[in-house]
Amino acid sequence: MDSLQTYLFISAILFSLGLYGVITRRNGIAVLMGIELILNSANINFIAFARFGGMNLSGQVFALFVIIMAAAEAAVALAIIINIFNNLQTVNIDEAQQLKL
Amino acid sequence: MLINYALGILFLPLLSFIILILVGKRLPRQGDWVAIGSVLITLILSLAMFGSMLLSHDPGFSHEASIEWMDLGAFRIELGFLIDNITIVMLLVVALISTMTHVFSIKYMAGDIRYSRYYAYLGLFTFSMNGIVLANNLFSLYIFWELVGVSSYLLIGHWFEKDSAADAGKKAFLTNRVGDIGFFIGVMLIFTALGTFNYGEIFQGVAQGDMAGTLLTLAGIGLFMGAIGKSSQFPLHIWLPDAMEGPTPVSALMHAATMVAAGVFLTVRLFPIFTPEALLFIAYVGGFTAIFAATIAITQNDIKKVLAYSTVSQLGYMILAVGTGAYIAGFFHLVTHAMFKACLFYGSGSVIHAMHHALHNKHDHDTDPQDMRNMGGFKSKMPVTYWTMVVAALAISGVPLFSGFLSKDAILAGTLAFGTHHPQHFLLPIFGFGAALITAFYMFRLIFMTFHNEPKLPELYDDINESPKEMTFPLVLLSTLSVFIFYTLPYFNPLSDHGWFMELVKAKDSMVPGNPSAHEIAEGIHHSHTLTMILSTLVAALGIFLSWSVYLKKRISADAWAEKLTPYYNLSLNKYFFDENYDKYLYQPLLRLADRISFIDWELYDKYFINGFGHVTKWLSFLTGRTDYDGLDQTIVDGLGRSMSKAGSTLKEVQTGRLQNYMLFALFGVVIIVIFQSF
Amino acid sequence: MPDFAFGLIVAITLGSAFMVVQGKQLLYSAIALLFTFFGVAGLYIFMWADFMAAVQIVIYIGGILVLLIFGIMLTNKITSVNISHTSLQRGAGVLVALSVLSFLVVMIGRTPWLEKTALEPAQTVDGIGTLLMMKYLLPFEVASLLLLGALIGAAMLSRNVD
Amino acid sequence: MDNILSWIIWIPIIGMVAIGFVPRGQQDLIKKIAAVTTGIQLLVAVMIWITFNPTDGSFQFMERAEWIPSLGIAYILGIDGLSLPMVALNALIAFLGVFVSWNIDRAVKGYFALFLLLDTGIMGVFLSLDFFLFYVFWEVMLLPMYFLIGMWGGPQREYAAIKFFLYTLFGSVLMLIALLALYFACGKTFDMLLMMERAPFALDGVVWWGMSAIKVIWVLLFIGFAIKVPVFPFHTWLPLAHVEAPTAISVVLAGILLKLGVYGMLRINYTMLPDAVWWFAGAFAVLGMINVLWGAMCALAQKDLKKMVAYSSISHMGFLLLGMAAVIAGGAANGSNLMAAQAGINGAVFQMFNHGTISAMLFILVGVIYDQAHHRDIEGFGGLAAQMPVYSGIVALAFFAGLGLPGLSGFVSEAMCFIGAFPVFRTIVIISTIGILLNAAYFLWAFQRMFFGKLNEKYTGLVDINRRELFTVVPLLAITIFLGIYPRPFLDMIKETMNVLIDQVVIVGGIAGIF
Amino acid sequence: MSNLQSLSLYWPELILSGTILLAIIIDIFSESQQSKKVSNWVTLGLLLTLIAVAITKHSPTTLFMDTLAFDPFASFIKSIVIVATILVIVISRNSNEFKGYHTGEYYALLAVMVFGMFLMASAIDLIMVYLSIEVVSLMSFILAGYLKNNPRSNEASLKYVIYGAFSSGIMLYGLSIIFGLTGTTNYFEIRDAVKALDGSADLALTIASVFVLAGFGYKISAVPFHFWTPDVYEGSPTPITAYLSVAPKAAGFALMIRFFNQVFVDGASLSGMGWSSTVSFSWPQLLGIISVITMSMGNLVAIQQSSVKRMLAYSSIAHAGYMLMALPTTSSEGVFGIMIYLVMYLFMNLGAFFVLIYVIEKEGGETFEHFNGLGWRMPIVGLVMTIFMFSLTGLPPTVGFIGKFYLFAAVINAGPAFYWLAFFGALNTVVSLYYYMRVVKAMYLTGEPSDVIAVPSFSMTMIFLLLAIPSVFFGIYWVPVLGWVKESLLLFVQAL
Repeated sequence: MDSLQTYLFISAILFSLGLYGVITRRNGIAVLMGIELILNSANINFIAFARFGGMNLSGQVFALFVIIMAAAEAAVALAIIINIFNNLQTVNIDEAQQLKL
Repeated sequence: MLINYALGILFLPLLSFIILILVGKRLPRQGDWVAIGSVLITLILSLAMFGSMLLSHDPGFSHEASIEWMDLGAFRIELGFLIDNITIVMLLVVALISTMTHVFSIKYMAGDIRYSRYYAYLGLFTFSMNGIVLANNLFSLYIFWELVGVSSYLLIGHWFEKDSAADAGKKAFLTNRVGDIGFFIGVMLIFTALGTFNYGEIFQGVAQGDMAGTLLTLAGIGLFMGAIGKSSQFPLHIWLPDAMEGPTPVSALMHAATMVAAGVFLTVRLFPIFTPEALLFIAYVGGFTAIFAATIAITQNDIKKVLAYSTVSQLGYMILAVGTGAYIAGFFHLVTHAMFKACLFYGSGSVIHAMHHALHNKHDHDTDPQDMRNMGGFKSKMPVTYWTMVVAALAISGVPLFSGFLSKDAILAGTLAFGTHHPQHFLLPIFGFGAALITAFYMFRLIFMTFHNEPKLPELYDDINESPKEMTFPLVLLSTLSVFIFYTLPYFNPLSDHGWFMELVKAKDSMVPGNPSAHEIAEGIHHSHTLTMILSTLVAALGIFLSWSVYLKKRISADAWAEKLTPYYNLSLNKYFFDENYDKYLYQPLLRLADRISFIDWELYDKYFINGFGHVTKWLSFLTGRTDYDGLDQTIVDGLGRSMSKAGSTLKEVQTGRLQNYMLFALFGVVIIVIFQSF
Repeated sequence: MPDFAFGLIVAITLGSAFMVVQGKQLLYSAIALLFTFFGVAGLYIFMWADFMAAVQIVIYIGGILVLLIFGIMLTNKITSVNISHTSLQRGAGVLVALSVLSFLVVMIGRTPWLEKTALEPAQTVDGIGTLLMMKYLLPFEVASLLLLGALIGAAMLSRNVD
Repeated sequence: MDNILSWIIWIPIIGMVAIGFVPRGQQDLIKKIAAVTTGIQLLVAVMIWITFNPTDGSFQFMERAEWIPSLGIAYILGIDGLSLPMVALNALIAFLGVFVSWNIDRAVKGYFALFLLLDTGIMGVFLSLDFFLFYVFWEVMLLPMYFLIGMWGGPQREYAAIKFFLYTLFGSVLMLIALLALYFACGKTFDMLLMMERAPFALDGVVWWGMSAIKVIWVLLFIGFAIKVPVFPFHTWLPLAHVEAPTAISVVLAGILLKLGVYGMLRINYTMLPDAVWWFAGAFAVLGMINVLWGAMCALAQKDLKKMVAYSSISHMGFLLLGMAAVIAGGAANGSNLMAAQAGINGAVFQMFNHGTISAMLFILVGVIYDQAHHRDIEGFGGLAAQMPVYSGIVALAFFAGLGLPGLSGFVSEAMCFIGAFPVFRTIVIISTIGILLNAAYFLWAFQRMFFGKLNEKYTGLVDINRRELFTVVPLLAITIFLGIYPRPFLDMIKETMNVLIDQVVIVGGIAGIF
Repeated sequence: MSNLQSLSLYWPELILSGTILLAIIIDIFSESQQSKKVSNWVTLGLLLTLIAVAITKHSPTTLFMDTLAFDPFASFIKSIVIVATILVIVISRNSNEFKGYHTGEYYALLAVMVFGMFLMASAIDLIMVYLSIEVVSLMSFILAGYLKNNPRSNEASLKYVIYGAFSSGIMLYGLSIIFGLTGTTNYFEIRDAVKALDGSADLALTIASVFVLAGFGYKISAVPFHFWTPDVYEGSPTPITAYLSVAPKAAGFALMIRFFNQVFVDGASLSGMGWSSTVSFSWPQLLGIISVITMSMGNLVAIQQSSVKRMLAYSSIAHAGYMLMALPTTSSEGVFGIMIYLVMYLFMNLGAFFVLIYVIEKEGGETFEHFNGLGWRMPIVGLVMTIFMFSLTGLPPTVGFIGKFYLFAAVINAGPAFYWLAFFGALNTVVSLYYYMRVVKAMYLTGEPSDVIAVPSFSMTMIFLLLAIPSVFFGIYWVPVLGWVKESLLLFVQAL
């Protein structure tokens, strides 16, 4: 039960769910949520590898940086989404399609 | 010395050409005196050479001189002169007829808008013709060969405002080119095998067996192709009658006496290398042409056309002679024919000139001045023309005491000898004698229709006058030269084909191993000589008699016979529909093919294939762009139905810039790459 | 018991994550995300990463999730009760996600991961701290720069039109 | 007199800069500068011709300067019997081209600046002995050409220009790959002299994907050059470009640009990959035959005079390919027929020059009538011979030169090509001779339709060729006639070089092995 | 080197950080909206940094406990980044797209981005890799959306941020797999560990490297991770578009070069010794295929654009494809080729974009129609644009040709197995001619000579000439560039 593979499977499922969310959700914020899932899955990986690789704390540090970065990214992304809402009155990504061929 | 003469003979006419083409119009009398002067000097030089030939009396005389024209180390081309008795005789003929033409043209062409250019072209022609005669190798021969074609083109098209003249010039040039291709291939074959263009070296090479068998036969036939074209042999005979669109003196000079004889001259020159097979081919082509053209000449009504077909027929004779081995006889006929045929043409020119004049006075522009059916009874009005033409007609018919008899007799003897020697080729003598019969018939048909009987157009008759001295002088001179005596000297025997000509111009042995030697051929001819004389005289008499009874005495109705033999008559009248068939089966398909190829090239190949790359690129580009923006979403993901309904809506809607499609594709990309890399 | 707790946490994590991507209403998705984050933090604890679990809760739940909910609120009228949102290209999404998942599953099973046994440390904070101050000093500083830049940028973007 | 080759290349650039400083509105001055520049260039070319030592088959007037030493790129110039006639031809055509362009009135400055740049590019290609330099010059030509066609051309000029550009760029990028492959094979040098020594052996036996490396490189280079020649099936840019280009540019295109392809093949393919010559000669001959016949047939069908002349160029280039194929006659396998090899290869080079003068002349003449009548439809004329006697006389001569009339230079070279190729490619040559007939057919037919017959009422106002136009045609005409009568001065200049070339192919190629 | 020792070689970055901080402070206290002061200061700071980069010499080593490499290659990339940034700052000051916006932060953020790219150029630790990419990405997102009142700019940044986060998420997952396989974040240790792996780890390695490639590929916009590029390029402020097409791309290539040459190869390759892969899956082939698809896609789609800006966006994708061509050769020649190309590309691509900026300003649009007859109306602009277009096509005698020449040379030199790459590269060059010539065609072939001639302002003229003259000069005599690149072709690699 408590083996590396278990955690990796969990993370893999989380990753796939994240991918699915990113691809299918219309709402920009929901897409961001999908991205958070992806980042979390990666973090689970790092920490699992750290735990089963002989308590290698580098993995945890990596995860720490990821979380910091995720916060910064979320802030920027939300700022942008709010900006676009101000201009277009929507946050649905597929409606932002002025830029095209 | 001779070389200097030859240089003069060659280049004086060229000089005249250059002067006239550049400044001709500004000279007094448009510079005709330049041309006439140059050609007169040429004549004098030729006569001088001829004199020296007679005096030295050496049948084997031969003198060569050449310059290095091109020297690339191994590959070299020399241009040079070969002066032997054949050359000298031929030079004299060319110079003589050329001079006569120049003189005749003074009045005939008077008032022409391109008078000086006409003389210029005559100079060019004389130059090229002399070049052919003087050449000592195939390469320089070929050069002049083509130049002759050009001058012919220019002179036939002299009155280029007439479409028919322009057409005829082009036709002459192109038809000749067909032959020339064969000639060129022959030259290449020989050069490849023997590495030289020089006659002597070629003969030597053939004698040594460096080139033999089929290759040599093919080379011979190839070279003979040139003669077929130039000498207007079947099946390339079609250009010569059309060439009559040119001024009549030109017809006399080029299309009767000299240029068309160049083909014969070539075969005479190259006789030693022809294999038996090639010779047989030559003989049949010549023989068939002789009789074939004669049958056309019977029905023609245009005075010049009759003469033209007669020329084709006579050239066939000469070729036939070469083919049967009696090539010196052929050359002899070339010389005699030059005189009387030129005379006939001048005569016809004189008649046409008179007709033209008369029509001009009557302001009649519709009547054809060359149609014999509009003539008749000119005998009293134009006595000089009449009598000279009669002499020439007798000569061409092969009546004894005239030059034609001598040469024709020699040819027919050769043919007969050949026929007896090779019974399977019995057709050759039949061709020869048959043609002789028909020749006599149509020549006198011409004489009778033109000069005898009642005038067909009486209203013109009063205006018909004898031509001026400048025109009658050549007639008289040439008809005089059609008498036997000039060829049999120093003997006075009218039946002898000996004389200076046969003494000095001796046949060479063939260089092809296995061919009969000149002596053997001469023997054969000698044996059949007597029989030939009798036969040919009879045949000529019969022809003249028939003609006399049909056209003068009207005992036999020409129309009735024509009625009876309508299909044949029509065939003959329409020249066996050669032009039509060539047009239908050769030219038109060629033009269509050209159109088709051009279409393929431009409208298909370029448009679809080459530009196709562009289109494919653009299409790919469009497709890539599509997938880049909406691609899978519209086509795979949402299914066809939706994309169909979407296609109806605006383009803008179709081409979304959806971010999530992008990510989807990126992921697809990842998946594909992983699959690609791992499995 | 630990097995049961572990199973529960896994179930919560994955179930809520499924809700996040599948939920019809945006706010529910956000709330499901909360559970996911909590679940992940629980997993961290199972993996002896106490410090990271704390960070997860503080930053993710305290920071990012709040940001997201603010975002949802700012971009929708408060009155609209169910802020529904639809999905697109689901078929393709499932296809891709499943194929990626299958690769990963095959990979996880097949790969000889680097495994070393270790004792559970009393705490990880001092180890992490040492690493941050020694080996990862520069990344640590860079992270601060990153945050500074993001701060300025986000502020610039969300500032009222100037 | 040092650096004479550099001078001849860069003189036009000096002119170009000078033109750049001419104030606006002084069009005559611009034209005069261009004329003087190209005139000086012509004088230099004449000087080179005179001082060239014809008994030496190797490169002369060599110049060498470091450029990018680390890459083995140097500025090397040299001239031999192969490039000498091309240099002279280019100088002449450029000089005449300026006068042909005299009535350009739109953006004169740009036109002449580009024209001089083009001149430099072409000159550079002929003189560079560094492959990199060669390539740079090769490409530099494209740019001015694009503009000259695209800005001063006919109605479809944009299409024609881009098509020309795309086509030739396609060829040159393939060439670039081949160039690099040769560069590495020859020990990282672009020095052509070294490459000629090393390449035949360096690549011997190298196999890439089951194909001989030599063949691959050969084909890449061949395509690059074939497009310029143009060899069927890479020819379709040519009619369009010729038709749309302004007269002077057509003249340059036909006169020189087409020669670049042949020059490249002889200079590079033949010397660096001599053993592939053996492999490819048959294809050369076949392509030559197709070129001859296809070009002639297409020309026969054309209604546009310029297009007809353009297709005739394709046909004439076919003769040349036959001559080039003849070189293998010199090998032992083909009977060591050095005669044929010499005839073919000298004939090919001679044909290059002759076609240069003749087609240039033809295009100038087309331009003369177009300037007055504003169309080029062959059927639309008629009877001009009476109206414009001098012009029609000159056209007649030019056409005769085009159809290979003896006494004019085209004949000599065509005959040499045929004679050379005949021993090896008998059937092909025999079929190709039909081209002689077809060439005559379309030229004479066109001549008849334009100049013979009744004068078209519309054209009673046409005046005969003027002095300026005469000035542009007469030198070419004189050369055509002179070399037709006495080709030796020309052939003596090139023959030693050609012998070296034949040796390279026959001996080096023979050693390196026949496929 | 230890952290403290490292500082002695790290002062260019220190100057840069100082610049950033001061810029922010100056911005806070400055009154004027256009913030000339900030841009002046940032420019000055960057110049100082450039000087510092140039004079900081040391034999190749690692800094900060093996998280960064210090070597001439990194300095080279840094210099390119700085030059590009300075040029973009100058053009941004001349651009009227920012009218109405406070641009103080703009320059500060640019400086932060430069810092990120510095890290990218020298990162040899996975954490550093991730962070540096994120720094650059985050700044790019913000800058792309800088025109916050402009929906197109908003949209560009939205797409950019989501696509960027998505890509980096995938990359992160890939990095975690690598970490799991090797238990370390350091390149050299990873390389050693990977070498020790047996075949059963291949799938993991493949997936990891493909995932990582998603992040790298996104940075250099290689297919299939390029999708954001055209939209973002089109929507962003044009100076930023120009910037994005040059500087992050250079940094991205640096990152890739280091990663692939250090992690998957034994390290001997860059000393010209030939290489042997430490992994069994054929990543050179993969990169080759990606390169061909990238250049073809970029060129093909560029053909049908009606907007020059978008066309240039696609063309920049194609150029990434060309550069990518030399990566799989894993030779010093390949890296050399990429480096040369980066220098050349800097001139020609920035030049083209700058002309575009000028045209947008003067003609009010960015489509081909706006270029109609430009060559007649504005001869100087037309001339330089022509040079840039020819150069981008790769025709001599321009820098574009030299760049391509070295790339092709590297590919050909790598042996017959790579010839197909050169072949496709060559074909693509031909295709690209078509659309680059469209600009030239619009400028000269469409339209008539005009009497009114417009001359750009002195500063614009200088900028144009600054880019155009090297574009030609280095096309004829590129020894200076060659020397510089040659000196810089020294990566810190740890050979096995």
